[in-house]
Amino acid sequence: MPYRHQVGATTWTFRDLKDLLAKATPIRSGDHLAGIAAASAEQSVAARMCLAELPLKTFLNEAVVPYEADEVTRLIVDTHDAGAFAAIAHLTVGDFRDFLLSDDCDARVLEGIAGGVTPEMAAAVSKLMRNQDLILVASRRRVVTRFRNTIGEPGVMAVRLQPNHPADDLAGIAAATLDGLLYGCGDAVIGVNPASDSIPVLARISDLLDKLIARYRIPTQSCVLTHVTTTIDLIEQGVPVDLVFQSVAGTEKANASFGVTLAHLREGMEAARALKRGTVGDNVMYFETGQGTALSAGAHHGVDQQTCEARAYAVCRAFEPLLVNTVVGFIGPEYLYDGKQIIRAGLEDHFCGKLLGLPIGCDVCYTNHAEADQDDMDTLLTLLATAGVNYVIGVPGADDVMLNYQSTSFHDALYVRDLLGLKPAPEFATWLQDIGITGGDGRLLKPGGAHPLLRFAREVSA
Amino acid sequence: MPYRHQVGATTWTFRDLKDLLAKATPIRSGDHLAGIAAASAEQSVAARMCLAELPLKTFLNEAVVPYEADEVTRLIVDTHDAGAFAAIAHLTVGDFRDFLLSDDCDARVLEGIAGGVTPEMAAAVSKLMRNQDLILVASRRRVVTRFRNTIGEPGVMAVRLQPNHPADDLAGIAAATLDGLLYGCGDAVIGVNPASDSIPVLARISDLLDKLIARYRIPTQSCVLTHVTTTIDLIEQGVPVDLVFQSVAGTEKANASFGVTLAHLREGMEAARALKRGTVGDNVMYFETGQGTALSAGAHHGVDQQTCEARAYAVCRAFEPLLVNTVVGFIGPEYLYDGKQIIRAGLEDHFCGKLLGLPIGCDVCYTNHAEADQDDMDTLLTLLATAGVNYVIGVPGADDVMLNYQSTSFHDALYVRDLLGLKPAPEFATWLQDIGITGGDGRLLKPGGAHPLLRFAREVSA
Amino acid sequence: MTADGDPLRRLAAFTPARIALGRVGASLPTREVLSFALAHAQARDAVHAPLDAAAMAGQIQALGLPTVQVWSAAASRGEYLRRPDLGRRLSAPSAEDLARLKHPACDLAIVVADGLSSAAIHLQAGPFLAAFKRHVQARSLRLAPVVIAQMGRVALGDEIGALLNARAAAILIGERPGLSSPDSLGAYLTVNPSPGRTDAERNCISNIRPEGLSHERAAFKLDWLVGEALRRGITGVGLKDESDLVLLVPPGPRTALTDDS
Amino acid sequence: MTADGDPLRRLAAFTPARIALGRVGASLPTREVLSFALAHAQARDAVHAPLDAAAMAGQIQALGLPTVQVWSAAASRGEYLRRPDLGRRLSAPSAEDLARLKHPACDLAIVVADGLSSAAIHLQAGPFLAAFKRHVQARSLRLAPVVIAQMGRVALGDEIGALLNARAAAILIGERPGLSSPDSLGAYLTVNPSPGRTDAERNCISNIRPEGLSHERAAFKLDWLVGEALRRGITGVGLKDESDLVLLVPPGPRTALTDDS
Ligand code: B12
Ligand code: B12
Repeated sequence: MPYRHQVGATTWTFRDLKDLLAKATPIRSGDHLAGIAAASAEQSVAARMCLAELPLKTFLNEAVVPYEADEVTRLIVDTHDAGAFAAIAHLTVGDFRDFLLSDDCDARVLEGIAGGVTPEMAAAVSKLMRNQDLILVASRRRVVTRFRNTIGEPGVMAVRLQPNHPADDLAGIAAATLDGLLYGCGDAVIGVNPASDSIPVLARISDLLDKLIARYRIPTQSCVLTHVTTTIDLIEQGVPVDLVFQSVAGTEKANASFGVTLAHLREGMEAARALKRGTVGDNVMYFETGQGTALSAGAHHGVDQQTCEARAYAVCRAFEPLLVNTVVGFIGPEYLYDGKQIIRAGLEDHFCGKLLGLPIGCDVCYTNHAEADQDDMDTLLTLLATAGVNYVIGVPGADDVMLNYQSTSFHDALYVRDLLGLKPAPEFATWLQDIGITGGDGRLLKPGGAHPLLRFAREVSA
Repeated sequence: MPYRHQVGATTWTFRDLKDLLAKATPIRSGDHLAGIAAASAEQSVAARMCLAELPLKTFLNEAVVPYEADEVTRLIVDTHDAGAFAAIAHLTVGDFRDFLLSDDCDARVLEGIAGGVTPEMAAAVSKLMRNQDLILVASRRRVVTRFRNTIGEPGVMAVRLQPNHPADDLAGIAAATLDGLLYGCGDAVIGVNPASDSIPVLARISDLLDKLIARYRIPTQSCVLTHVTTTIDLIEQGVPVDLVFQSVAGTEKANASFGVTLAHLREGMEAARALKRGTVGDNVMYFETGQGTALSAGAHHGVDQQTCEARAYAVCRAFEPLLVNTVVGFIGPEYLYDGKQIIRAGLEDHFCGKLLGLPIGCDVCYTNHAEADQDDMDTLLTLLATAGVNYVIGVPGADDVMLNYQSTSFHDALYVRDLLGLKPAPEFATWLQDIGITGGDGRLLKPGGAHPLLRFAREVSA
Repeated sequence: MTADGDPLRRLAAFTPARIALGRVGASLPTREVLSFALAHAQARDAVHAPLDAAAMAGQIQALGLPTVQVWSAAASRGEYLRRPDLGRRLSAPSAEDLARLKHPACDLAIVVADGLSSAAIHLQAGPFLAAFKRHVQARSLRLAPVVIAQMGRVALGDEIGALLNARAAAILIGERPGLSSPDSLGAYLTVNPSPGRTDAERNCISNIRPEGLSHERAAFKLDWLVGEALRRGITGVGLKDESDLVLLVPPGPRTALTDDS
Repeated sequence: MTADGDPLRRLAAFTPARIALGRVGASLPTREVLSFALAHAQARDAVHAPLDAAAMAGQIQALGLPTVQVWSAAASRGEYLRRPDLGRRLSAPSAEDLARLKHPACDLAIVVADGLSSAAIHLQAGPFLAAFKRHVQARSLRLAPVVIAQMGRVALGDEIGALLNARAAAILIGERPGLSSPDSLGAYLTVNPSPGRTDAERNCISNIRPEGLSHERAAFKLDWLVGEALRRGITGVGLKDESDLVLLVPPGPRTALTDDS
């Protein structure tokens, strides 16, 4: 059904809901690449005005990707919580923005509506919001998850320790892990992207992390970020697996290009839960997403990349993840051109994730072919921290020597925790003090050369 | 004296200190316009490496604008506090950055060294810093000033209320002022830029603000932002003047193009102090600065615009101002091209101002010919607030209908106070509660239509 | 609170500023966010709109004033925006054109330049000059032909005034377009114009447009300034605008403010 | 704490990652900030460096492998970066060139494509192919001529493999340049290549370079995967890399980790 909006003397027409959404989106190189972006600033404003007047109910009647053709749409529609939706069912998208920003819309209200918000509604309202709106609303919503510690409480910002090595060398991985732990990082997860896809190699990495965590009783979890089907194989072979990782996207076809279905994900979740390795909770899934993945797989169905991204969150939330990570500048400038687009996308993703009820963190990052630099990362990191992001990434020196991109470093995490008084996950914070990494005030001690982790370091390098 | 630095096989040469500073600066359209910018990213890094090894003492021996030719240089050199400098005299510029970021460098240390830091040292070290460094160091430094209230204490972010009108219409100015007060803005100053330069018009505006402040006993100050010489005329004619305003720049020649000298500024300061209108302090000066002004006046002497800007701060600090405002995106894209450059420049200016001991605020703003939008403003506003900026601007709806540019709005100020728990100046906060604008929690009440300010509104519009 | 409930709603008539917008929590209502975005999209287009020099020449000639066309040294609108230095100098052919006129000594050179808003020139320059012409006649000023300049900055008037042998130069220029004021005209007056004059040596009349300073009042002010400038030989910070003192009806508020009480 | 005092300094030898950098307060020391900035400036240049196709052809022919040159549909490096879709298709002339070869059915088409790092191709493709050639001979694989592709993406191998009538296609491609790893090679293997294959239908061998996976090991892995792919007729998520199981010396740590104790 076409949508129309008049601005001055011009009447703008939008072919259907997905066209309207695409035209209303802030500038994004990926939408230009897909040929669906607004042709002028004025057209984009007209689309936003038109969108603002659209009843939220519309999204329940018009799917951007057909129900019959797409299991993600089916998931969204079939699990929609009409009871939760009741509180907002009378609103237009524009009213919904006003509702979200109003003083009455506190943490409890946001939690209450989450199940009634579809990804497309979240994407739509985000398109009407300025950066400050995305930050303010998100800051009021906390999503708490647990495995061996508690992530997401107010005042907490966790860090994924990402100790990748280009040859999956165990000593190298251990060295980077210790470096990160000594900076107070690693409470979200110690998660290795293996360069290799080889089962024996993956098993060894899992073993290494398991030993480290067990030996020092670190209240955290490990993950080897390989394909979900490979992780299932690992579990079957008795390898110690804490979390099951998978990259997901917002359409069935895009997930197919990743070699995954919802059934695979459920199988992975069940396999990991059966191990009962969590101590304080059983959120066992770790997902990564990012604007542009569906388009990059030619599987976006003409839907703009930000809406596709929000749909990926519907996939995530069905599996009660411990962590969801938008790897916002990871793929490259084809999808997010420069620092400005990366910053905006990071804030949108975080907002949409929170609105939908996800424990969302962000890989604040860029590649060397994008128009961005560390200043942009500092900016996005700081903004996300004020918005209450669940966790960020810690890579040694912000330079991932295997994935070839720049993320945030252990130092960056320290900086933003210092600036805003944010703390690690409580169990991990206690451990850091007990083992002598931080002092009574929670700040890093100068390492003396005597504490147990250094012993591990000495053994590994022996 | 030329400076050299070797990177790999290449030896880079920099003609003199100002050339080195210009090449070390992050990309800025103004420096390109001036023909002094680095030609490649690698040259810029080489310059930064070279600068990092330069002893701070160098800046005491080599002036970027000759002492004989420039009263700003003379001011800098003649008022340099060797005692305060002693603590950092042994450092290079690179060490100075490390020193500033170290855990020991707290508020007291920063206050202690301020008089020993020259603007060129501040500019130099800022060029080695990432956005996060600029934020973190600035956040530790508070500069407190007073006239009828106390601005700059920790946890406080004040707002200049800017109720400009294109015809200097008194009712229009009053209406915008009331609007701002009802949003809790106006503690930094109620400051009108008059469209006109006409003495009678300026006198009427001063009278209006004086009456409003006196009648409601508002613990704040007013200012009519006209030329200092005109303000002196107004004072002589008995017009009630709280603060003396002037735009200043970093070289004598640039100031001359503004029609001002240090002597004028002293005269203005003394005239205002003689009125003894302050109740809790006698900081009577209000300065505005901004990267690009010296270049725009053809008076930059080949010095990069950020260093020129820091030199303007030396002018400011000599007159114990209540407020210093870097109007960071105000002039246009010739000097700061896009949101990224504006954000970076805003953080640099705030950092340099604080390092030099100024009560610095920021007009977070852009013009319609620049590549920027409200999202960039939200970003810079939020970052500056985490960095502890003394105050920001509040213009109705962020749209200045006289100066023709977009700044921050009353709503923006509310947003960032809400997000980060920042409060108005304490005396003003008390007044807001007493008069029924805010409630016991410091948050805005829904106005009932009964409180006294509305009476004023009714009279003005009668 | 919505805008409609805003107690200041009635006051909004007194100013074009965006007051009484209402709020949702701490934030602007959606309606205002969108109308702001639209204004921004439109203002950005305004910056790039070219001057219709032929139409302007027609308008001005219709007032009985001869015109000359010149270009600054900027080659394109893009270059003009990035290189203000070029907008302050005449292109070589234009400088020659003016020199070739060998214009005899005169009192005032008027320059009409696009600046940052061609719309301001299209809408305000004609009516303003119509009003100003009456003062020219009253004062018997000797005028140079009106110079229509494309891609000009304020200081371009200095070179033009000098080439036309004028005792003073007044440049009417498009002020940068605001969100709600895309068509505001500025007038800058410089005595003894010549390249190298600084802004401290000029006077400025700003915000000339119906919502700001009316064409009549602006013309009155410029006339007063021109009179003083030619009499005392100065413009700039040394010359304070006291024109309002000579007006019979004082300017200022349409409404009186009651005294403290 | 400076880097020199960092207790992890000695461990830094075990990884090219930037560990043991030390800190000043919460922050990176100046030295590290600057060396990072330099690496970034250099990496940005690397992205834009063009492939030296002639030199590559020479290197590969010297191994006794014939070569063909093709271009993707991207017209320039700038367009290539913005339009990945064009990098996945052959330009019309190149597609014709390959079709005109009417290449008889063969086992494997090898493609060497610049991708995001020409440096990776310049440095790794030659030694890798030298190592891989021994496996080709051992397995008596029938090869198509090696295709050298400019401005190619991974999926370009699908079209090339189909046009060359190959049962599988292996594309060696420059991975995006990292700050400390500007020259890393990736190899992607797809059985029954034809336009429209998804990434789920390929296998990947990544980080081929001396600091990552050695040329020898990588060649060994590719050979194993090619063998399985041709035997079982699948690549992608259905085919798990178990090549390390057949190695006599197990891969992995240069150092043993002691058990809990
Ligand atoms: C960018 C990237 C991605 C992007 C690709 C999107 C895009 N448009 O570029 C995203 C984030 C979507 C992605 C997803 C995955 N990736 Co990936 N990815 C990379 C990365 C960082 C760079 C690749 C590159 O530079 N390619 C060169 C350019 C020129 O190629 P391109 O044509 O522009 O891009 C194509 C390839 O990148 C390809 N691709 C990307 N990842 C993978 C993974 C596999 C197994 C395959 C077959 C293809 C593939 O997809 C792109 C589109 O066709 C590499 C690490 C590295 N150092 O190379 C890892 C890497 C290749 N990916 C890896 C993995 C495991 C995955 C996932 C399987 C993770 C998961 N569990 O879901 C998924 C799914 C991949 C799939 N089947 O589609 C591993 C592969 C390990 C191995 N030896 O098999 C690597 C080495 C990193 C790692 N260790 O995690 N990835
Ligand atoms: C931009 C601007 C500035 C910039 C100019 C730098 C630049 N490169 O553009 C800065 C910040 C430096 C500035 C400074 C001042 N400005 Co101013 N400025 C403006 C503004 C917002 C826009 C001007 C514009 O669009 N020009 C058009 C373009 C095409 O011209 P341009 O050649 O690119 O730029 C030149 C002019 O802008 C000129 N200029 C700018 N301001 C002033 C002020 C005076 C009195 C003069 C003679 C010239 C002048 O300087 C620029 C370089 O030559 C106007 C408001 C408006 N709505 O116009 C106020 C305005 C013109 N400025 C004003 C004032 C008072 C000043 C100051 C005197 C303030 C002070 N107390 O120091 C100073 C000093 C000016 C001087 N003598 O040099 C007043 C003038 C009031 C009046 N009727 O006389 C205005 C109307 C705003 C206001 N009410 O505060 N200004």
